Amino acid sequence: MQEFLDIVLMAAAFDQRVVLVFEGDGIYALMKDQQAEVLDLKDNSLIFKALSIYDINDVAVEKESMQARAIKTDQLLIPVVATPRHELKQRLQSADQVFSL
Amino acid sequence: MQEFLDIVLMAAAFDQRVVLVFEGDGIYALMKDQQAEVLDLKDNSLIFKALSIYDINDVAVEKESMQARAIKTDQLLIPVVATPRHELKQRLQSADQVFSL
Amino acid sequence: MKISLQINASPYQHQAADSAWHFIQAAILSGHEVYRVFFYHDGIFNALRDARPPGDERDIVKRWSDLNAKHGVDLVVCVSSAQRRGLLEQTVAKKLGGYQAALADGFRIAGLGLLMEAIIEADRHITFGA
Amino acid sequence: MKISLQINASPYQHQAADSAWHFIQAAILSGHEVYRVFFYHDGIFNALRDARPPGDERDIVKRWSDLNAKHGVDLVVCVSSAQRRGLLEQTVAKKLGGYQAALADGFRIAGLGLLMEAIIEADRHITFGA
Amino acid sequence: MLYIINKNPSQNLALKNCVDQAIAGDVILLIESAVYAVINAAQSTLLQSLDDQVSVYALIPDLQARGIALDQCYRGVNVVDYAGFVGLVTEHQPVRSCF
Amino acid sequence: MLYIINKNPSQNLALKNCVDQAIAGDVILLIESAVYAVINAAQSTLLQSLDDQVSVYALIPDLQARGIALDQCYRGVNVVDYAGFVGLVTEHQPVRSCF
Repeated sequence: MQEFLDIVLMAAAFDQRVVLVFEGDGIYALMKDQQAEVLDLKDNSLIFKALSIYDINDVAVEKESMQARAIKTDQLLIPVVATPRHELKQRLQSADQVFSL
Repeated sequence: MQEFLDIVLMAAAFDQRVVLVFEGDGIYALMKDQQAEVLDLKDNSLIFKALSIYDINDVAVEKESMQARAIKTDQLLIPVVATPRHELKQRLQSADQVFSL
Repeated sequence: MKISLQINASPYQHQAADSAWHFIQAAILSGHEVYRVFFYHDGIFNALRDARPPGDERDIVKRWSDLNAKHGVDLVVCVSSAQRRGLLEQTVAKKLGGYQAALADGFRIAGLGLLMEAIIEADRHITFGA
Repeated sequence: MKISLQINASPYQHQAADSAWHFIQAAILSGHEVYRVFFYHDGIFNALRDARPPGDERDIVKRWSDLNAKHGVDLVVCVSSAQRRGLLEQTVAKKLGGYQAALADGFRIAGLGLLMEAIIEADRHITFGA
Repeated sequence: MLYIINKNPSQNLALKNCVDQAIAGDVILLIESAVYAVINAAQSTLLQSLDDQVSVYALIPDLQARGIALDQCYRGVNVVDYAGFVGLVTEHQPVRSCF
Repeated sequence: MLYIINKNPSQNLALKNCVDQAIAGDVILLIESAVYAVINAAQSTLLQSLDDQVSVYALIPDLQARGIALDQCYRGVNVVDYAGFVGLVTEHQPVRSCF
């Protein structure tokens, strides 16, 4: 995750237009109240909160995945737009490059 | 797979009683006609064929997994006993040590 | 109870090394003996002396070294897994002063026989993997 | 067409390095340009000079070196992935004569910027992973 | 038998295969990303299909690290810390890591 | 979009997630252990659920290395060698590796 986010930040630094999409269980990465410190793991929530500093403001979560998990956007670390699957698919379709984690 | 088989052979060398169980898609590891050489990968079928040299004669495949995949024992590299799931489970249950791959 | 462990995954990319380390801490606190930790497959990459994680992250290799220093836990790196992956080719290891210079403090190199010994001698053998 | 690749997994334990290598052979044969191969995450372990697989197995590291020698394919190892994992701490690397002595022939070390450049410059960027 | 599972059940079928095999007296311990299985809304159907005689445990620090509150857990799930993990290992034989 | 999948569908849900998302014009390429998906008896139900407009390819050398004969493949599946893999990559944009 850490090294994946490094790619995201680097892409922004190279003035690439970056869209972050969270689907399926990927959504859990954005959950509030992650206590990485109990396992002494790296706390990625700080990076997510800092995304806007890097001009990454386009963060989407898949609406169907949110519903299936009964998660509301206010339970997430950062403001996101819940977007239906078919719209997300269209956005991915138009990307030059798709990275998955 | 190669390094997993190293453990199997070493266990036999230490006079441990070794039972090899293939369940689910693990069965595919025993398929005849694997042409590892087309990808220049290590050909494990030679090791399977040599198991009896190492006094490993107890090789079981799960009957239900064979049926679900429509695979017959004569399609496999070595002679095996197709054993029902509940019997295999009992044998695993009585083992001192279970290694999964 | 005597417990031995096997680590099959590289550090950082997988949580295996973290889980095993926390498990060991708890096992020692509960009064159990950790008989051996055997590093196999990509697990051998837990032993690289020169790992330098970013300053704000846990140092997994150092954790293992400390575990050996404080509790005497036997840390064994599989020689065939290591040679295959380039951890310690002898000629280079010699330049650096032998195997021990490629491995972090507290690790030793040995064959699969020591894994078998651990499995046979310990009451439980627990695998952590990718 | 210009194609760049990214390898995210260690050799032998995963097929990623094999698949990527075969893909590259076919791409070159079809007349495409392989712009760069970027080794990231555990993929950096593809670059260890001292890997010694058993004699009857493919030598994955040597394959990469040959690819650079024969076709000039640019092989880049991510410096932050490498430092984190212990591939090339500077003090040790110096003893061995600098970075290039830790890496197999044909590899070079660089930052993520070269990954971005590859993604932007190439027509396609293909990831192979665990 | 004690099964140890570490993979997210929406990405990997290790938990499902284990649920299919488990028999009375078996114990399933969920660690690392496998703890996502306990979230009520998600995979509880998988756990519901289990025999009553098979107990399921989730590792508390892995829940906490992922921001999963204990009250989000499926009611049939027990939770343990690492000391409890060690306890499960000492109480059961054999132990099978389904990694 | 070209999806590249490398994991066995009986152990991993990458293919299923991709099948759920794929739309007309998409292509799914199965490599490495993902080629087990094409065996008729096993996972063909997953592939059957696909839109006719989504094509599925399997990499021939990965089939051969696993001992899967071409006549064991689900009829809806096309096969390619590495040159065909390269062809698919050049013909589609974007490419998504679901690893």
